[in-house]
Amino acid sequence: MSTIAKFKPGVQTPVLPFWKSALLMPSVGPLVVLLLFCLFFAFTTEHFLTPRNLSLVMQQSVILGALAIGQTLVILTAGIDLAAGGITVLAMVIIGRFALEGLDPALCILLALAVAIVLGAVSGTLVSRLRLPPFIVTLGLLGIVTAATRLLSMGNSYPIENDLAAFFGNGFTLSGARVTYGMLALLGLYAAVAFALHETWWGRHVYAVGNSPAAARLVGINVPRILLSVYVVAGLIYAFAAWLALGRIPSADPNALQTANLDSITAAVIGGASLFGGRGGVIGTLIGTLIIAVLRNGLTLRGIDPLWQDLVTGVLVILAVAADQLYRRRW
Amino acid sequence: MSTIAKFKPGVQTPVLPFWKSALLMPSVGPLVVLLLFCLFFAFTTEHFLTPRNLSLVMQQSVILGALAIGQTLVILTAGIDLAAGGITVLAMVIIGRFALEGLDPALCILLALAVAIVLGAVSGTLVSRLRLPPFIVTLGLLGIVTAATRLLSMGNSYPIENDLAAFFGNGFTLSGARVTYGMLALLGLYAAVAFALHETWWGRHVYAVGNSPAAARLVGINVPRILLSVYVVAGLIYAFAAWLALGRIPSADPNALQTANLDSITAAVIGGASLFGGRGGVIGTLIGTLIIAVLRNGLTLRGIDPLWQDLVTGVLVILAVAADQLYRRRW
Amino acid sequence: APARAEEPMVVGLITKTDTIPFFVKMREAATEEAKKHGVKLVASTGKFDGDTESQVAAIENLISVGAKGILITPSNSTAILSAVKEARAKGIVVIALDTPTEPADAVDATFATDNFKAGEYQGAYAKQALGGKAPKIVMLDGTSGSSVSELRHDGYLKGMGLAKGDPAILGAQFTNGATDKAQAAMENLLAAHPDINAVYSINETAAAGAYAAIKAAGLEKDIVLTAIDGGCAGVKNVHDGKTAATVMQFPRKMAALGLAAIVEAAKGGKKPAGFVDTGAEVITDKPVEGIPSKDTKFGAEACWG
Amino acid sequence: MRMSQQGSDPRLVFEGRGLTKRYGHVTALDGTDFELRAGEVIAIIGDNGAGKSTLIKVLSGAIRPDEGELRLDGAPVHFKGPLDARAKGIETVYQELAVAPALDITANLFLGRELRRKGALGRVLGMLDKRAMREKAVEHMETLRFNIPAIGNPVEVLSGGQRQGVAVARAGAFASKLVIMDEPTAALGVRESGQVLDLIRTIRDRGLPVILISHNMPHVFEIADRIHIQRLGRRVALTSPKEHTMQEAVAIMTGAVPAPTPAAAA
Amino acid sequence: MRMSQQGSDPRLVFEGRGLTKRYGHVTALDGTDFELRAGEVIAIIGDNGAGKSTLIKVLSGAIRPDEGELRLDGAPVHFKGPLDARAKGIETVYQELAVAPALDITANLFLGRELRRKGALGRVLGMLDKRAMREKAVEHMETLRFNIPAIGNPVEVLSGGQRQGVAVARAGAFASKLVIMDEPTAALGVRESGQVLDLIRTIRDRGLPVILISHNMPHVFEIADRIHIQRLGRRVALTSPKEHTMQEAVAIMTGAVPAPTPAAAA
Ligand SMILES: Nc1ncnc2c1ncn2[C@@H]1O[C@H](COP(=O)(O)OP(=O)(O)OP(=O)(O)O)[C@@H](O)[C@H]1O
Ligand SMILES: Nc1ncnc2c1ncn2[C@@H]1O[C@H](COP(=O)(O)OP(=O)(O)OP(=O)(O)O)[C@@H](O)[C@H]1O
Ligand SMILES: [Mg+2]
Ligand SMILES: [Mg+2]
Repeated sequence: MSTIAKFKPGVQTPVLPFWKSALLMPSVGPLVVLLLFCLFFAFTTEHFLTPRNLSLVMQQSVILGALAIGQTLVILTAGIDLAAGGITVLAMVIIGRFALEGLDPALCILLALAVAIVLGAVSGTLVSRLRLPPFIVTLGLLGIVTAATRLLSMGNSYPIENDLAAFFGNGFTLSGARVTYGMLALLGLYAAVAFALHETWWGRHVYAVGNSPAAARLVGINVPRILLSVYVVAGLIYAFAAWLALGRIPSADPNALQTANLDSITAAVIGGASLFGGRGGVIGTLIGTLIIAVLRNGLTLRGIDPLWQDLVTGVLVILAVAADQLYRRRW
Repeated sequence: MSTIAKFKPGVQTPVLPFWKSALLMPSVGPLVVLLLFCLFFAFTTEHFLTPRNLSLVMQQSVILGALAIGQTLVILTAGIDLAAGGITVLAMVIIGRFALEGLDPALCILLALAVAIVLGAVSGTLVSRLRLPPFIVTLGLLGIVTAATRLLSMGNSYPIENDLAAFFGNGFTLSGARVTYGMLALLGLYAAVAFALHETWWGRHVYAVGNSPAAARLVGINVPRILLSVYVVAGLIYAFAAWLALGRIPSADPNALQTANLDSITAAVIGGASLFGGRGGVIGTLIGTLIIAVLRNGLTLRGIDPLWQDLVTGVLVILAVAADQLYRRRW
Repeated sequence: APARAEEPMVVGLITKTDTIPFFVKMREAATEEAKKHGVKLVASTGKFDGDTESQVAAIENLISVGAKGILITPSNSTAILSAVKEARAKGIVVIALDTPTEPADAVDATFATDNFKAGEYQGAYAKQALGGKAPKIVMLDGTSGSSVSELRHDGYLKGMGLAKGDPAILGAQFTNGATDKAQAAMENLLAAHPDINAVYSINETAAAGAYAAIKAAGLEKDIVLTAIDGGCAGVKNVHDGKTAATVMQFPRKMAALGLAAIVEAAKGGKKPAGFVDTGAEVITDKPVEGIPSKDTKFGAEACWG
Repeated sequence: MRMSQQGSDPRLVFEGRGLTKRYGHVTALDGTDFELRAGEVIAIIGDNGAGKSTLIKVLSGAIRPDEGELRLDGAPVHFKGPLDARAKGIETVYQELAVAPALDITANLFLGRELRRKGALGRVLGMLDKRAMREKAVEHMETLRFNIPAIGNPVEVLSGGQRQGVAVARAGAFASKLVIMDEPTAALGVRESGQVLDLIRTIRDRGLPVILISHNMPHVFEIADRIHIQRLGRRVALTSPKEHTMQEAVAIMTGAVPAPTPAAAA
Repeated sequence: MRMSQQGSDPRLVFEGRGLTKRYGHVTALDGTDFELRAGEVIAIIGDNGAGKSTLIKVLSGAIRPDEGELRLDGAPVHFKGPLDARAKGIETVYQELAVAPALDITANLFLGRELRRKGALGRVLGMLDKRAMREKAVEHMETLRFNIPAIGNPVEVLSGGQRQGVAVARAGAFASKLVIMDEPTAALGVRESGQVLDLIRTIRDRGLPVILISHNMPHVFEIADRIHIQRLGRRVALTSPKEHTMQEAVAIMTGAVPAPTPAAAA
């Protein structure tokens, strides 16, 4: 080590061997934790490692996983989105209600997308132009969205009977495991957002704005526009999450997803995102989502009493993040 | 203005007239908003400005107000406490259950305080020593605390029949308004914490740690110790809030305070605290708490349908913070 | 892992939440009953009332585990049906507890109280207790959008003989069934309407909060406060005169009967079917004409606290 | 009276008149004037707190002045933000550096000026040309001959001087109209400072004027064509290394001797 | 061979041997030695990235070295953090200043060293003596003769130089054993730099040794008793203004000429 470690004058390029730099990637820590949990449940329960069950874990991650992408984008800009779950539910109810009333389901989905984008634009504008704290803006928006959902649904939930609306619930079976289009769409969404974050100028600017808004402004980045775009994209993703959700649970339930905000923030933080912005990424969030889903699935398979599940989950989540921290210091 | 504004060499001391520096105090913005809301409800409802009703608003602010002090302390260190409500409820159930089982109520209260302090110490240690994100630590703790509460109560709520446990519900009547000891204790608590924050070295260090942990460490502040102390004090305050709560509500209900975390963070942010730490203070939080209570009370007095209340509250909270921001830019 | 023939049979119980006593008691009873029959009970719960996602996941996980039967209190009467269908297709007996599904025959059987009816009892009692006075009521509801909350609410109004939106309804607030929220809501409603004479509350913990507010206003003699549930603390409040009446339900009975039915079916016996009403009783020490009721002595023995 | 003999020859590129900026009861800029002529290096010197950084922030669009006007090539301009100034080809090294600590050296060098892939990938998808940026980044840092560890390191782990090097390299690489540098050599070593002075000369030789703020009088007198002396929020003199010695300039700057002429009216 | 003739006379106050600090694949300190003698001002010079700041961070407890040992007054010390060093009377001006931006000048001056009220109020309640701190703060800033707007201003609104003034004043006011200053005059004007040099002299006259990192060779040669030349993470020479000229020192520092002797072994 000490030969490559020697400090030489001039510009130096990294000399880490590939395996080492791979181990340094920020999402490796959470990934290791995820694998450890999987190993644990594989050895201590009978059914965990069956294709059927693994497919279930994936299916159970679809809604939260999609939603958490939008949340992560907002967190990357040092924000927090308390309206994530609310917007998703509103979009679900819009699709459910208008489809039931006979509107063309494609139109319903477009309408939901449009509403979510407008809502994202509203919070984005308030955050970027009036520079209000995202916490307050999205909390306020949550109130508005919740009321809109209730007024629209009057407490009813709408069964999804249309093929297009429920499309993402379809799929095929691959060596015993059911693969839904929703799962594929989720992976596609992650790939797309990861691409946008790491391979485009927009992603660069998102990180810069989150990491140091003052510096971003001074170097000539249009900070308000980037912020606005993030909230709009997040809104779009929430609406898409709503569509995925209808594929998984064929009913637009105005009461769904009440813990989605907390869960999605948790997934992002477990995955290594910093609530102070500019650090972390969506791949970590995907792993964080899977960690949460594996925990829930595994604990139920082990037959842990729900009274204790909260406790065990709490401890394990702390352990997961602690392990990640130790891992990072180690390398 | 231009004579005092002239930039002179040497050290200059501020030359603002008293009224102007008073108007510049950070909690004046929220205070103005609070007064505006009060004025609005005074003119548009019949009962708002009665001594009885104002007393109610104060009484309704006691629990959240107390809890929000602990939350604000944690926020000042750039943390967030998702276990605030959970610890308070656990403390309530401890007092309620053991008092009902015949344990000396003074002992019960001490026990609750001790448990809360230990819990605070646990999260404080994890945050300060292992440097885990407060969001995850307190979320994990919430899981543990919730489970403990359920195991302890098995879903039952415990009526509070003991005088000591219910002490803070007593009080006297002052020109038609009921003044409870709980209200006085709340104000006392605010005064004490405001004193500690602004007049002692400890408070200075809390602000320094929140504002710039790296600088605080370099100047020789024992950052982990300050963090630990903040979480411990917060725990103590939550237990005290539990005692205040038992004076107000007639039973230790494990189902209570479900929105307390969100509400207390909201109160702090409305009151001008920054979630990035080091900015804001408890007086702002007191005003934030009152704003929330006045809104709830006033909207009910106006007979707004609960379906719409969320919406109106959302809009008004955004307006409140926007007004505060504009106010600050103005001066 | 090798299949073990001696593995005990697995039965699942899925409640809406595990925060309120109703469901806690239901699970206690199921656990006891399971022990009696030597079966393994795997319990799961939603995170909040309306958390269909967790319930669907729980059904899926129970199918994975190879459960023989599932007892579920559906958070949403339609949203879980596709998962239920999958379970039944695998030969799992599914019984709805407390809340029926829509359609009701989507599950094998339903063991429940009729929440609408329970609300109706409450309303009818209050109407009689008002003794001809024009009702001026406020409603302390549960969680917004929860079906139980709405059924009880609507039932109460029917019992009162009022239509939705009747001007006699002076106000309503969501309390999440929690004491603190109910108390604040009641205080504010009383400040706006000092002439309230009847209060509907979603459950007994909410009623306890409402009573505190009413007492502080000195109106405990003038207001008919009623509740639903049948927990021991709630019955005691009736006994102490804090609430006029409560409508008792029997969650323990639902769970115990349901579990026994599943065990029987699994052993090759008769499959349960149809709607089994586990009953509801008005508990009061001030009986009124036309409403059958039991006194608090009965209540104290039958309560589930 | 004009102070600088060659003052009126080359045309005015950038000009500020009566620029004022107040913060509460502190007047950071008190109606100061400013001018920059084509192809020159103008140095701004002044005590700490004299308003130098505030002045260049007004010039770079980072701050909007309370009063006064700016003219670029004779036409009035109103910058709404640094973006507007950058769009006109003005690059700035701020005293506080304006780097994103968590991003790596390459990303910081190209922040807000990212190179995109050729073709649709770049135009439509906005895809970055990471390889080209990386190569250019190495190149830029090599020209400054700085000791930089791995170019993929986040800026936060760099030493104070290395970080400043990144900010300077960025401004040097992208300016097309003029370059503003606020104390670019403050954290730099002797060798590195010399290299930054070389860079300034290169930029001037490319025909771009440079505004340089520095407390280092030998540097100023080595490189500046003219010197703008700022004191208590105003320009008290506009001189040149030929007209005044270092000692004289410092004396004017600190107020030890009165300014030679009411330059603010010049 | 010892380089410095007067080297062995005054006793060693602070001494480091074989200090090494690695960051991943960068070796910031490569077994460097260090020594400080009673009553002297020692200057550390070196290129950017030579490891100067890392060295003084090891000395001030901000960083724990991977290898090597520290001796204070001849006894080995192990600092767990800056707090330990401060408890021994070591005050440091860090290159990144270590100020809390939202706190005002007074609060920053006394950060971690707050004055408490006399009597029980201070001892038991830990109550601050705000008035005394305020008066002392004005006094300290006056000695530096800095232009400072209201002393109640948060540090974040100060100019770069003013902010540095606050950090320097703090170190000067509280040291009881030795003072470490990492580029204390980097952002300072000519006059203010002079005043900081005066402050350093005052401190030395109070009998405290001073470690000064600076890129400003005239300053170094004006004030230093000895000069520690750092290069690529090692001490390559320990010399003094009497032994080498400025040009020679710079040549050693940049590696243009080899170090006169393997000083690292001295
Ligand atoms: N936390 C860190 N992680 C990785 N590398 C680091 C870290 N801190 C410092 N370095 C590297 O160590 C080397 C020495 O840094 P140091 O700050 O000590 O230099 P310096 O001599 O003070 O330079 P300057 O004169 O520019 O302040 C630099 O190359 C720097 O990039
Ligand atoms: N945001 C602000 N709020 C209040 N005062 C400010 C603000 N920014 C600058 N000032 C004040 O304006 C004055 C001029 O600051 P400026 O940064 O322009 O000085 P400078 O000449 O660049 O000094 P230095 O050489 O120290 O960098 C200072 O007294 C400073 O305290
Ligand atoms: Mg400046
Ligand atoms: Mg350095």
